[in-house]
Amino acid sequence: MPTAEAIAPSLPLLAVEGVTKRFAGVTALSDVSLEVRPGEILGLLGENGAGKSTLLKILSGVMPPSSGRIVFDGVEFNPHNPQDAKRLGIVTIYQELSLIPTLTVAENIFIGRAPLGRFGLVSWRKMEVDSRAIIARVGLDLDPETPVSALSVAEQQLVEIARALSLKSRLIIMDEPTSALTETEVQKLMSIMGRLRKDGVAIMFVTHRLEEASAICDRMTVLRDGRLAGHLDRDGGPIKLPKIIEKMVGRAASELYARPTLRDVAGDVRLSVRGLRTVRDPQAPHAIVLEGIDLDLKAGEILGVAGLVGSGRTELARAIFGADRIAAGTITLDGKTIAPETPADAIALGIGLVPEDRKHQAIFAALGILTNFSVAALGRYSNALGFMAERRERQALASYRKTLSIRMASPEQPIEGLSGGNQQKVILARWLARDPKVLIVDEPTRGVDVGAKAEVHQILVQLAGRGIAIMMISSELPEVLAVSDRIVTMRRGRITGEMPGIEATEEKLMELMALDQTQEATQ
Amino acid sequence: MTSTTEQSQRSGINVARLLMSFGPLMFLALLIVVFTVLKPSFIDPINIFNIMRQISITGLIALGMTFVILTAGIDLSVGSLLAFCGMVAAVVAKGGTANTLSLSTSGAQGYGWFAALLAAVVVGALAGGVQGFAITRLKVPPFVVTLGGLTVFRGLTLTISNGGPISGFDASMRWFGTGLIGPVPVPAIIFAAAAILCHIVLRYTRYGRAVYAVGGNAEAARLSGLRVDRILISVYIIVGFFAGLAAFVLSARLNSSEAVAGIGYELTVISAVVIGGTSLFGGIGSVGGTVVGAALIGVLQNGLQFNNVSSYTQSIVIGLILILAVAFDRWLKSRVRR
Amino acid sequence: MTSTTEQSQRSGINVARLLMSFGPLMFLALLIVVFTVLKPSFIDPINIFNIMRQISITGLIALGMTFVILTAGIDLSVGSLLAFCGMVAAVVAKGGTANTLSLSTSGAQGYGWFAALLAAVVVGALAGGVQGFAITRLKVPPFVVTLGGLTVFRGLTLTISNGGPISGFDASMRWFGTGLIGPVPVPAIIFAAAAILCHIVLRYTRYGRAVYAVGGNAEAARLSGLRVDRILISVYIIVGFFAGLAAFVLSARLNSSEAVAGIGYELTVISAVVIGGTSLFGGIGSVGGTVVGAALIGVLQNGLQFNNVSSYTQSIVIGLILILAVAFDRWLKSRVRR
Amino acid sequence: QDKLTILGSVPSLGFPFFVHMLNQIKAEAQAQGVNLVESDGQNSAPKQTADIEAALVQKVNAIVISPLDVNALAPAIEQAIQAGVPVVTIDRRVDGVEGILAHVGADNVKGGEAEAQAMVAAFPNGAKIFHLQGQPGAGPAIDRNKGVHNVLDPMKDKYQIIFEQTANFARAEALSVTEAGLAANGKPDAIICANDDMALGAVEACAARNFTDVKIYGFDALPEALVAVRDGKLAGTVEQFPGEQSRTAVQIAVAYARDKTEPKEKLVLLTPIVIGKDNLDKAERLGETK
Ligand SMILES: Nc1ncnc2c1ncn2[C@@H]1O[C@H](COP(=O)(O)OP(=O)(O)OP(=O)(O)O)[C@@H](O)[C@H]1O
Ligand SMILES: Nc1ncnc2c1ncn2[C@@H]1O[C@H](COP(=O)(O)OP(=O)(O)OP(=O)(O)O)[C@@H](O)[C@H]1O
Ligand SMILES: [Mg+2]
Ligand SMILES: [Mg+2]
Repeated sequence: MPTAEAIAPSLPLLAVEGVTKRFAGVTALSDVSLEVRPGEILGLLGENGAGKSTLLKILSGVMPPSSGRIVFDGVEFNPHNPQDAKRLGIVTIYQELSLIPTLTVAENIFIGRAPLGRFGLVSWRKMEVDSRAIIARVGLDLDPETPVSALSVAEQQLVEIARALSLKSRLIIMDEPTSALTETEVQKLMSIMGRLRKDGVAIMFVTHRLEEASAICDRMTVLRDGRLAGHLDRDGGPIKLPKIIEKMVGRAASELYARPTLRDVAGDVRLSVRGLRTVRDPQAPHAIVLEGIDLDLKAGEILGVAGLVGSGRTELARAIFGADRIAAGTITLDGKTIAPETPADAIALGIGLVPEDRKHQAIFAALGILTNFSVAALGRYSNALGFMAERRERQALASYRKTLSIRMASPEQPIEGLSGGNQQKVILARWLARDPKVLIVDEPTRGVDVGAKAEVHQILVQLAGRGIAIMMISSELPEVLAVSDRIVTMRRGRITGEMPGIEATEEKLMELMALDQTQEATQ
Repeated sequence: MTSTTEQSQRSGINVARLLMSFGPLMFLALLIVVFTVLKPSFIDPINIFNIMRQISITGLIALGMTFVILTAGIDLSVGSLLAFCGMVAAVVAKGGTANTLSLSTSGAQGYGWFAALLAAVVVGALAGGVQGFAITRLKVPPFVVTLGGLTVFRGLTLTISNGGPISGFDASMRWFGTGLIGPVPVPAIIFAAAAILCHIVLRYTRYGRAVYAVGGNAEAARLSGLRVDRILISVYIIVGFFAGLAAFVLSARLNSSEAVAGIGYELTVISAVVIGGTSLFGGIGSVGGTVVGAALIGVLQNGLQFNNVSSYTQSIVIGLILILAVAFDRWLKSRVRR
Repeated sequence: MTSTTEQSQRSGINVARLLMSFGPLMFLALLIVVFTVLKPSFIDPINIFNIMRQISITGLIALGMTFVILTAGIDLSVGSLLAFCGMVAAVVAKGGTANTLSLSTSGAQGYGWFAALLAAVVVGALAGGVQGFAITRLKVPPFVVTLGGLTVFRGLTLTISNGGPISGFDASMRWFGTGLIGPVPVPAIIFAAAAILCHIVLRYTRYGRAVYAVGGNAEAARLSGLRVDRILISVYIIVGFFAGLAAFVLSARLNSSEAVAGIGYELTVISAVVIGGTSLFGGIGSVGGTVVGAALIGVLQNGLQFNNVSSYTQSIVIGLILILAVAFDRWLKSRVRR
Repeated sequence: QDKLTILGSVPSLGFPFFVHMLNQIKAEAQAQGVNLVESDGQNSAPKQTADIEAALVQKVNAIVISPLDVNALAPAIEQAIQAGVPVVTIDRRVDGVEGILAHVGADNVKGGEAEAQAMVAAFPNGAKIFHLQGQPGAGPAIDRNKGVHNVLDPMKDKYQIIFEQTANFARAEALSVTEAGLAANGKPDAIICANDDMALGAVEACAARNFTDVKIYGFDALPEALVAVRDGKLAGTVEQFPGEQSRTAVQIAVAYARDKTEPKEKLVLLTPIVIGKDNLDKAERLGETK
């Protein structure tokens, strides 16, 4: 592999020239040009549906462009499949995770290139040892023999990052690699990216967390509605957020993460959890076991739940929602003890959950947006005989489409054709349509762009204003700080702290999230 | 995006959809034209009604199978269950197994056609329910459960009838197989009515939506509050019900319930569903497609027989055309999407 | 996490794994014990070798089917392809179809066993390749392509042989079906060798791991740079190859190739694979499981026949036990994971 | 163009027996100068029914059919008769249908009886017997089984059926089943099989164990079985004269369709015989053996 010095820094490693991509009826990219040089990190930014992933997929050989030219290392480059790109040293981390769930972590890392031992046969031992080292680089400590299906989204994302980093590469394409990660992992990734940059590797980096982008990117290319909105350069200091946002949305941005104003949330306790404990679930052997969870959630309140990856926040949500079995403890809703055994029970009682793993747990990929929207509220949109009241259903979808500004072609369009952020909005609409008493949102803005993120936050605040009790799990501390009236922190299946949102700071929360880690260290 | 592009998009997609759903239908039309050119009497109403009657048995089961396959399940037991339900219907109609060979159509020794019909569909639905229960509670994959069912029901049928057929039903029962309403055979009417009913259920009811959702993503369906297990059990009850109904019609048509009835039907039925565009991985498909799929198979068989194509060649041609029909459909879809 | 908990967890998981993979095996052992108690001569070496010889035919195909099902595919054509390859082998061995009826084992009119074997496996692999091509290029689902194959190959077989058998091979060919090496039947040895080979390929080669990857998630496999289409085509070639090999052994064993050979084998073969723990949704399974699955079916059939159980009851018992075996396996797995 | 057209329908062309039958129908039709529409019931009553219906639409002048099932084909045949098309049945009769022009056949029950009697003659002092039955539920399987039991059941103490299993008319299954039977029960004196394919499978199983003196009986007198009889591998096979049945049936049907010639007999019954080494020349298809 040529070193950074071997190539004149002015020569671009990759040049995209006037690339256009059309899907049935949709022009996802139109006449986009950009360049990436060796040893630089190029941020690719834009709202949901701007065409970022589409561009990256074209570069990694997943799909051909409708027109335009790509030059890699001075040679015209027409990848027909991902292998063509891989051969040239273009490595991609896809937005929709592309691990193989039935295989182990080790095998996923070594897919297609398992280490060989005697007689040219696969050496499982070597694979395990090597993969343990590889995942350790991104701070992941788990048994490489674990099947990927047992990992949380965040862990999967880390495995995918680790795999990409272990491949020989000249250009690494990262499509929202941090969307499910917490600060700690993000920091680790940033430092690795810094090292790669020094080694002359070029990186294309997509994120909706603009602070991240601002902190690490050397340059940025911004897309808007599939067109090039402009390039931004680092002039000595990092690129400022308002500048990015202006390019992305085409107008000046207001302050995004407003601190919560002190709202009057003196509602009654709506949901109360006492002594909640879960046991190891055979279906999810890796899951964190909850222990002694006490929690109150008031009507009209937004409770933020912060924690590191694997702290058990998702388990808590699932346990309350009846998706996982509870070993001990009581849950009361509006003063009455409830024991939801299935999500259906919980939903009937007025609890909703937006799960963290959109692809596997929330969307019906091949089904239309309309069906995806109304599935949790079929009773609401049907008559006594069980017939769907489609007109009402469509009207409702149309109104959410407007309030959430969902970008879609038609209610019949399969949801898989939407960008990730727009999918997330449809899922939110699904629960809004049920008008729940308690709404639990697990990473509600994962993969959602800044503008929409602010909209989602606003929606959450509005819902709370209507008396709905909201529990928001998020790995993005700024987000937690921005919308929570009250914040609890979790660590290894226990609640480690609680404070009003007004008083919280990132530092204080981080301390509580890592609490017993420091204790352990001192022991 | 401006509203005009949005509009054009929508209409674009609608035309696409329309054409797509016409994939197998276009192929069916083509076949009919070809056979008619080869031999004009092919489209005699008599022959068309023959074909309708012929496809009604497997067609009825295919309707139920559509529900099952929409949930990403499968039912291999339908052929055996058909035989079993048919035998039960015969026993009820004749009032016992003793008179297996008497063809005396006079003898009203049994409990009449209504009881026979009821017995067939209830037994079918129950058998389906038991299989659905094993699938959801014992967590045994549908393929295994219904493969087990395939041999169990056949064994039960043979045990009931001691291997022989039970024949000779009264005229009121036979009407369901051989009767006409106007010029239209009764089995064809039953099939059409059932198809319309199934279409309405799948397309316009809550339950239908739930079936699609469970097939599209069972975990997401569960987390959206659907009672996935109940829905799964229900689809096996539905296919069992239709196997029972088909058994009744078949027995009425042949004036006999045979222990060897329905052997290999599972494959014919599943092909009708799959050729009709329903995905074996669940969530995608329609009743209309299944009807077209069943008609395609029926027309193909009848048309080849009609042209006196040798039986061996028939096999070869049918196999190739089934593959071609689906390939054509895929090709059309990929064109339209582009 | 402290290192002790981690260690205990890991060993816990290993014990779990071990026990899990023993689910069907434990059931098999149980069956053998029961049958031996019922009639001790069941475990006479003669009978054990009988069983081994009996399962070798469907077992060989099941090995190939394991590859196919691991990719989330299916091959329904294997029974017909077996008949087709067997007929081809017979034509080559006898030098034509003319002498379909002579049983004279002297006649070395043909091209000898090696040419026959070669013809069978090459034709099988080619046929599989063509089907794989239709699946990947025409984008027709495996179920439809191989269902088409099922009727096409049967039609071709009947056409070649005009419905009749071709019989009477020379001793060197017959050895592959009836010979012994020491006390062990040759078909059993062929099966065992093929199973070991397949196990090594699937577990210890990059190709094998790629098969699992494609089945686990084809799209992810493609994104990871695997040539998904080639791998898919290859598994159909493999199952075709094994259908050819099984056809050769079967013809050698029966001293005859019949046009009606292998009817319904697809279901037996697929059950062996599925009972052995391979998921029809791909990505999960093993050759060891398939061998146990095939043995389970073989022992069950032989044991019931051994006890002269009536064929009606046999059907019922076999169906129930297949379901129970898998239910037991699932139950064990859910317990062990806890 | 006023050449007559007849339908020739057999239960399943998967079995050599019926292939022969259809071939004979074809040959006779050619000899008579009539067109033949061929039909393969594919072992399915609805399929054979559908074929008859299609033929009626095409206005065939007569139907020669070996019905898959004595009951289930009755409605279709009734329909043909009502449409004024003469029907001649071969081999198997249909029950309860009035107006069939003629039936030419050999009774499967009688055949089963003949088979068992041949065995009894070979073992006057009694025997231990394996019995391989046909596909459960299939008409010929039921009838042949009945015939065998008609003869043997009254002599239960002398002639014991110690092992009775179905092998579905298939050679490979017969081989496996016989192997299991031999392992479980040791060597029998005789094996009675419901068709030749199964008999030939049983031959292989016995040969593998060197039980060459077991007397094995088949059914259908297929050429391959005749060779085995000649070579002493099979003790006998039941001949039902399917060729003669078929040709006679075609002659009757064509004569009636041409000029309404009523058949001399409405019921032509050929007596099944057991072909052994000594009467091989009686076998219809001896000429096909080499
Ligand atoms: N396979 C497809 N078929 C049809 N339309 C598609 C397809 N893939 C993407 N699109 C459309 O192309 C546009 C761009 O999508 P893309 O996924 O590139 O957006 P993105 O910038 O990555 O958004 P996000 O930030 O939400 O991930 C969207 O309007 C989307 O609906
Ligand atoms: N549905 C699931 N199936 C299997 N394992 C799961 C599932 N959900 C969570 N886990 C496991 O539970 C562990 C804890 O993850 P969990 O999602 O509860 O943490 P969290 O605090 O929500 O953090 P994050 O969501 O950021 O991972 C993970 O190691 C993961 O392996
Ligand atoms: Mg994207
Ligand atoms: Mg989580």
